[in-house]
Amino acid sequence: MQAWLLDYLPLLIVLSSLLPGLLIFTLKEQQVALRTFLNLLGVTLKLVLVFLMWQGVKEGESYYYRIAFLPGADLILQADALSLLFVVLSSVLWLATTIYAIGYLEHSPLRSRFFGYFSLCVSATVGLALAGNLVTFLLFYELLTLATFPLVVHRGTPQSLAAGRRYLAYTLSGGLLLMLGVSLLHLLAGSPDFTPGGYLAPLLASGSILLQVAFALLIAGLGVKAALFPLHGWLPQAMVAPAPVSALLHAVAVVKAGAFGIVRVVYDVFGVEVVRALDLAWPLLFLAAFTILFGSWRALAQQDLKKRLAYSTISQVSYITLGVALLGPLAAVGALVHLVHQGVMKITLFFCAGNYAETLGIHKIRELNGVGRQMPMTSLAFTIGALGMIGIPPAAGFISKWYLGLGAAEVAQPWVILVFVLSGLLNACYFLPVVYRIWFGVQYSAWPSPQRLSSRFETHWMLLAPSMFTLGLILLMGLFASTELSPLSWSELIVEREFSFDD
Amino acid sequence: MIDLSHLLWPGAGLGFTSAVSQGWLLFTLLLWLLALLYSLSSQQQDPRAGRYWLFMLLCFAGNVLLIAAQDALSFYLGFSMMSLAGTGLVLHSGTKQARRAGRLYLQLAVIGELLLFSALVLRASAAGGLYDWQSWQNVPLDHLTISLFVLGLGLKAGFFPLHLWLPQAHPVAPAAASAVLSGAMIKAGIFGMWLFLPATDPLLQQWGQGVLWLGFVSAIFGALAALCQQKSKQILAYSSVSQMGYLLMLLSLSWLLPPAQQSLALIALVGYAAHHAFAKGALFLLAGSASRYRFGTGDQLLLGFFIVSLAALPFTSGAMAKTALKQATAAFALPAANLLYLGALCTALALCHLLMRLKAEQLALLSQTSASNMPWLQRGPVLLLAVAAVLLSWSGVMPASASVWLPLGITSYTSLSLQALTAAAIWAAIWPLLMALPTYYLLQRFAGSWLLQLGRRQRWVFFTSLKLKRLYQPL
Amino acid sequence: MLSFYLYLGTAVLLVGIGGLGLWRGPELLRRILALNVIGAGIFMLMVTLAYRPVMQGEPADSVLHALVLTGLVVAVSATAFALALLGRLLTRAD
Amino acid sequence: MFPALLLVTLPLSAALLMLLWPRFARSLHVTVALLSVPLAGYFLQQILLHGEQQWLLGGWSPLLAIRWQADSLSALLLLLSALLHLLVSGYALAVQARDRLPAAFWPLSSLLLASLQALWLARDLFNWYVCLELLGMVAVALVTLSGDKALKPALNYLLFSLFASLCYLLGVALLYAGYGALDLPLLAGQLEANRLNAMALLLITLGLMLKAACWPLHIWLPAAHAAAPAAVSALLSALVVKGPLFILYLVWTELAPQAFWLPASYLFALAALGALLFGGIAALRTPYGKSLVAYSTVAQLGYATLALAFVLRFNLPEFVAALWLFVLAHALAKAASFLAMGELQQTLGSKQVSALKGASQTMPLAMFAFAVAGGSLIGLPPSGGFLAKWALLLGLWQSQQYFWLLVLAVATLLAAAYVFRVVVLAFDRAEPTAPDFAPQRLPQYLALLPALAVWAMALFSMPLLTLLKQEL
Repeated sequence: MQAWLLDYLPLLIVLSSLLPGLLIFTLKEQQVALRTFLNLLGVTLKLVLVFLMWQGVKEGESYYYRIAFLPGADLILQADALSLLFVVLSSVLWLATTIYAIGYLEHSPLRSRFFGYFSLCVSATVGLALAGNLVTFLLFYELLTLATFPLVVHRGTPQSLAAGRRYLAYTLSGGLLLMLGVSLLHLLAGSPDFTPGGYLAPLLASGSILLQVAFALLIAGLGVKAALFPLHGWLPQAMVAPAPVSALLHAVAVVKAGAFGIVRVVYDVFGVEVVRALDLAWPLLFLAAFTILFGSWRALAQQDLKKRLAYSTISQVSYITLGVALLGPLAAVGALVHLVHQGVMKITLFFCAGNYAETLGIHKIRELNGVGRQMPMTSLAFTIGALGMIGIPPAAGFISKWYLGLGAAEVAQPWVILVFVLSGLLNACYFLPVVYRIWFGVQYSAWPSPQRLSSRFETHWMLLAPSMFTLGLILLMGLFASTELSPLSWSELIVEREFSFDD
Repeated sequence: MIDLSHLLWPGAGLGFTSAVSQGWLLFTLLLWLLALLYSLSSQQQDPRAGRYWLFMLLCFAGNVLLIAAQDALSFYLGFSMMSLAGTGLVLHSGTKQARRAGRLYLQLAVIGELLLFSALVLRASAAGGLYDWQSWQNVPLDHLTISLFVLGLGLKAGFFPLHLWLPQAHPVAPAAASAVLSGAMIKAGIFGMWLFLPATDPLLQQWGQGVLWLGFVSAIFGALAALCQQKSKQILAYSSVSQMGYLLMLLSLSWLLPPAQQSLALIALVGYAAHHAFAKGALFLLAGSASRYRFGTGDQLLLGFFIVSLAALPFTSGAMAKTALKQATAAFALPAANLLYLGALCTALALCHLLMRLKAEQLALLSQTSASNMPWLQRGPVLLLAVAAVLLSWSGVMPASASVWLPLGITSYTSLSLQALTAAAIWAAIWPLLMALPTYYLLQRFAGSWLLQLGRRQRWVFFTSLKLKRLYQPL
Repeated sequence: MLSFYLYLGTAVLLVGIGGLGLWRGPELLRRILALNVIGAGIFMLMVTLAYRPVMQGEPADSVLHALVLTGLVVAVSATAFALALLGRLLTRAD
Repeated sequence: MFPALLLVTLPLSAALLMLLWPRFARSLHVTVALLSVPLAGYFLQQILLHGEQQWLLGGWSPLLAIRWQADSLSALLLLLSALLHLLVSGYALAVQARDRLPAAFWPLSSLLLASLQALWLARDLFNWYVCLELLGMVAVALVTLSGDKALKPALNYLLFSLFASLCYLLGVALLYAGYGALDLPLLAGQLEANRLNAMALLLITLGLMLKAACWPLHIWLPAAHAAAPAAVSALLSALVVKGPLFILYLVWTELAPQAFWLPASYLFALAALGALLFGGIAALRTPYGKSLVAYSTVAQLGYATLALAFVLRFNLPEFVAALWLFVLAHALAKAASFLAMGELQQTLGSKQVSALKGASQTMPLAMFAFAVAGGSLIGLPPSGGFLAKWALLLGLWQSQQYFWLLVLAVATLLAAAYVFRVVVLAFDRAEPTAPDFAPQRLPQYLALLPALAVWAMALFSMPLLTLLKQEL
C-alpha cells in the first residue's frame, strides 16, 4: 500500500459510501441492477478499506487526514482504536442492512432516493466515528440528522411525517445544544484533537462553572440521539420508518452516534480526572440508570412489536451511558462492548420484526402466536436476540452486561447491579412473552397478509440472510469473546491504550 | 482440563478436576442418557417431537456444561441454557396447567438467573476480575453475595420457601423430562452452591446453622405436602422438595464440619444426590408409563424397588445415603440429630401415599381402556437405573480390584455403602418405616379429606403469577 | 440673519407638514405628495445651509447647490415613477 | 482604477444601450454579466496584491470629488454581486421559454448591478444617496415586472423607499451643515457627540434601517419580495437589502462618535431581537411559499443587525466577521431558496406552501436546493450560515451574553421550523401535487448552484476571514 494512500484512508472510507450514494441519487428508478451494483461496490470497498485500517491500527499506526475548516478547528479524520470500533460496526452492519433493504424494498417506489440517503447516513456515521475533534464531530452529527430524516419519512404517510417532524424537532435542538457546547469549549480551550485523558485539565484551576455548563450542553445535545430520558421522545415514533431504517437507526446510526459522542466527550475531551473533579458523572449516572428502567417499563405496555423494540432501545442504549458514567476501566470496556453488541442484537430483532411484517403482515405482538412453525429461522434469530437483550449467555448481550456489572462492582456502586438486575427482569418481562407466543402460542387466526416471497425459504432470501448473519455474529461475539477478533478484546485494547485510568 | 481462556473469555475452561464434580457428572450423565433413551419411545407419537428433542438436548448440554465448567461464566452459560430450555419442556404439552406452570417456572427461573448473575458479578469483582474457581477459593465472601447465591441457586434447587414452581412444573412435563428435571437439573442448584460457597470461608460458619435448619424444614415440609396431593407425579415432585432439603442439609454440614471431616459430608452429598437422581428419575419414568401402560409384575417390582429405595430401606441406595447423612449429622454432634427420624417417617408416609395413588391411577387406567404392556424401550432404562442404584449401594462390597474400573475418584463413595450394612444402621432405617404404615392408615382414615383440601391450597401461587403477568403484560 | 432663520423655519415646517401628511393619509396619492413636500423641505434646508457663507460675505456653497440639483432630479423622477405606478394601479382597480 | 470603473460603467452603459436597441438587450445583458465576473475576480486579486485602493473621480480635490475606495470587503461584495447577477441572468434565460419576463428586465437588472457596484465602491454620503435612490427605484421597477398583482406592493415599497431616502438625505444635510464635508474618510473621527449629530445619525440610521428592512421597519419587504418574479426576488433579497446594511456599518464604525455606540447597539439589538423572533414566527405562519422565504430574509437580517449591535458594543473581531459572513451566506442561500421556491411554485402552479406536497418526488432537485439552502439558513455545518453563527457564538460566549445565546438558540429553532415545514411537506406521499408541466432541469440546477456554494463556504473559512481581515 502506498504511503500517500494511507494518509487518505480515513477520507476514502467516508467517500466509499458517500460517492456511491450521490451517484445513486442520479439513477432512474428502473436501473435496479446498476443501483444494486453501486451499493454493493460501496459496501465491499468500505469493508476492504476498513480491514486495511484495522490492520494498521492494531499495529499501532495512526491515520490522520486534515482539511482546513473553521479557524483553529480543522476538519480532522483520524483513526484510533475507539473510532475503529464504531467504524467496523457500522460498515459490517451496513452490509447486512443494505442486502436486507434491497430485499425489503423490492418493487417499492422511490428506491434511488432511499438508497442514496441510506449511503449518506452511513457516510455520516463513519465520519462521526473517524472525527478527530469536536468540531468535526459536530459536523457529522448534524449531517447524520439530515441524512436520516428522509429515511424516517420515507413512507410519506401522515404518521411518518409526524414522526419526522418530531425527530427533527428533537435532533435539531440536540444539535443546537451540541453546537453551543462545542463553541463554548472552543472558546475556552480551542478545539484540539481528541486526546486520551482529555485536554481540559489545565482549565480546572481557572473556574469550573463554564466547564460544567459545557459538559451539560454537550451531554444534552448528545443525549437527544442517545435517547436519554427526557430527550427520548422521538425514538418510539421514528419506528414508523421502514424496517431496514429502524434497524439502522436503532442499532448503529443515530442512537449510537449519541452514545459514541458521550464516550468521546467523557474520555477524550474532559477526561476521567476532570469529570471526577467537577462531579459531573453523578447526574449522568442517575439519568442513565433511570432511563434504563424507564425505557424497559414503557416497553412493557407496547403492543406493537416495533414499538416495543424501540422502547427497548431507549433502555439498552443507556447501558452505554451508564458504563461511561461509572468512570471505571471495566465499566468502560462494558460500555464499549455493549455499543457493538447492542447494535448487532437490536439490528437482528428489527430484521426479524421486518421479516414478520413483510412475509406475514404481522405488526402486533398478539399476531405472533405460533409463528415459530411458519418461520423457524427468523424466530430463532429473534429468540436469540431477545435472550441476548436480557443478558443470557451465550448471546453477546451477556458479555457486555457482565462487564458493566463488574465495572459497577469495581467502583463500589453495587446499586448499579441492582439496576441491571431490574432491567434484565423487565427485559425478560417484555421479551419472553413474545418468545413464548412465537414458539408455544397457538395461532388463532389467519396471518394478516401472507405473501409468498420465496419458494425455498420461509421468506425472501435477502431478508433471511442478513438476519442469519447477524444471528451468527451474536453467538460468535458472545461465545468467542476472548479471541483477538472479538469486540471485547478490542474494547479492552481501547481502554488500555486510549483511556487514561491511573491504575 | 481444557483451557479455553484464549478463545472464550478469560479463565474459561472445562474439566472435572474434583471428586465431587466427577461423581456429579457420572450420575447426571447416566440419568440423562437413560431418560433420552426412554424418550425415544415415549415421544414416538408426539407431533412436536422436534421441539421436545431440541429442548431436551439443550438442557442436557447445559447441565453437563455447568458441571464441567471451570469458571463462573461457563457455569452461568450452562445454568441459564438449562434453565431456559427447561421452560420448553415444562410448556411442551401445551395444556392449561402446563402453560401456567411454565409461566411460573419461567418467572422464577429468570429471577433466579438474575440473582445469580449479580452474585457472580460481585464475586468476580471481589476476585479482581478473575473467573476461575481456583482464584475464587480464597477470596472472602460477604453476606450480600452469599444471600444472592443462596436465593439464586435455591430457586433452581427448589428447597423450601423457594420451591413454589417445582411441584407445579415437574408434573406437567413429559415423563422423561420430569425425570431429568427432578433427578438432575434441580441438583444443579446444590452443585452451584457447593461450587460458589467454598467451605473454607469463615463467614459460612454463620450461615451453616441456618441453612441446615432450612434444609430440615424443607425435608419435612416436602414430605408432608406430598401427602396432600392426589396425582402421583405431584407427589413425586413434593418428594423432591423434601429430598433437596436433605441435600441442603448435607451441604451445610460440609461447611460446619471441621476441615478433616468435610470430605465425609461431601461424599455423602454426592452419594445422596446420585441415589436421589436414580430413584426419582426412575419413579418419574414409571409414573409416566403408569398413566399409559399396563404394569406387569416385573414392572410393579421395579416400582416397589425404587419406592423402597427412596424410603431408605436397608440394602438400597437410599439406606446408604441416609446412613451417610446420619453420620455427617452425628459428626457435627447436632443436638437434634434424632429429628432425622422424624424426617424418615415423613418420607415413608409420603411414599406410602405415592404407592397408593399410583395403584389407584393404574386401576383407573385399566378400567377405562385396555392398555397395552409397557414397551421394553421404556422398561429398559428403568431397569438400567435400578442396576445403577444397586451398583451405587453395593459397590463398597465389591473387592477393591473390581471397583478399580470405576472412573476417576468415584471409589471414594463406595465406602459409604459398607457403613449402611451395620446392624444399627439397618435398624435405624427400618423402624420409621414400620411406624409409617399404621400412621398412614390412620391419617387417611381420619384426615383424608382434610389433607385433600390442604392440597388445593396452592392456587395463590398461580394467582400471584398471573397478577405478575398482568402487571408486565397489560391486556 | 432673520431671513436665514425664516428659511430654516420654513424648511422645518415643510418637513413637518410632509411628515404629518404621510402619517395621516392612507391614500397613496396623498402620501406621494407628502413625500414631495418633505423633499421640498429638505432641499430648502440644504439651500439655506448653502446660504450661510453668504452671510459672512463669502460665495454660496456650490457643493450644496449641486447636491440639491441632483436631489431634485432624483425626486422628480421618483415622483414620476410613483405617479405612473399609481396610475396603473388605479386603472387596474376600475 | 480601470477595472473598478469598468465594473460600474459596463452595466450602466449596457443598460442604456439596451434601451436604445431592445433587440440586443438579452445578448448585451449576458455579455455584461459574463464579463463582470472575471473583472470582479481580477479586481479582488488586485486588491489582495496591492492592498486597499482609492480614487478621486475626475481628479478633483477631496472636498469636491467623488471618492471611491476599495478594500477587500468591497471587492468581495463586488464579486458576489457579479456572481449572483450572472446566476440570476442564467436563470432568467433558462426560464425564458416558459414564462417570459418583460423586456425591461434586462436593462433594469443591469442597472441594478451598476448601482450596487457603485454603492460598494463609494465612500461618500451623498453618492450613497444617489446609489440608494437608484437602487430603490430599479428594485421597485423590477418588482412590477411580475404584472398587475405586484403593483400595490411595489408602490408601497417605493413610498417606503422614498421616505427612507429622504430621511437619509436629511441626516446627510445636517451632517454637512456641521462639517461641510460628505467624504467618509474626511469626516471619519471628526464628529463630536452633540445633539445635532445625534439627530443626523438617527435620521441616517432610520433611513438605512428602513431600506435594509430591519425589524420593525421591514413591513414593506415581505409583500414586495413575494410579489416579484423569482429571479427578481432572488436579487432583491440576496443583494439589494445588503447595500444599506453596508452603509450602515461604515457610517457607524467609521463616522459615528464612540459615545453614541452604546445606545445605538441597544437600538440594533432590539431590532435584531424583534427580527429574529417575529420574523421567524411570521415565516412559520404564512401560508405562501415566497412570503415564507421573504420573512426568512427579515429574520436572517436580524443576525446581521445583532452582529452590528455587538460590534458597536464590544468591538470584537468575531462580530465583524459574523456580520459579513452572515451577509455572504445569506446572499447565496437566499438566492438559492428564492429561485428554488419560484421554480416550485411555477411548476406546481400554486403559491401556497401546502401545494408543495410531494415535491421531493415531483421536483427533487428544486426541493433539494431549497433544503440545502435552508440548512445554511438554520446554520447547519458545514454551511456558510454555520460559519457565521459560529463566529457569533464565539463572540457571545466571550462577551458572556447568555441572554443572546438563548435568543440565538430560539431563532435557530424557528429557522429550522420554517425550513422543515416545507421540507416535511415535500415528503408527503399521500396526495402529491402534480406538476402543471414537466419540470425543467436547468433552472433547478441553477437554483442548486448557490446552495452548494454556500455549503462549501465553511471549507474556505480561512481565506474568507483573511479577506474580511478578521481573526477568530
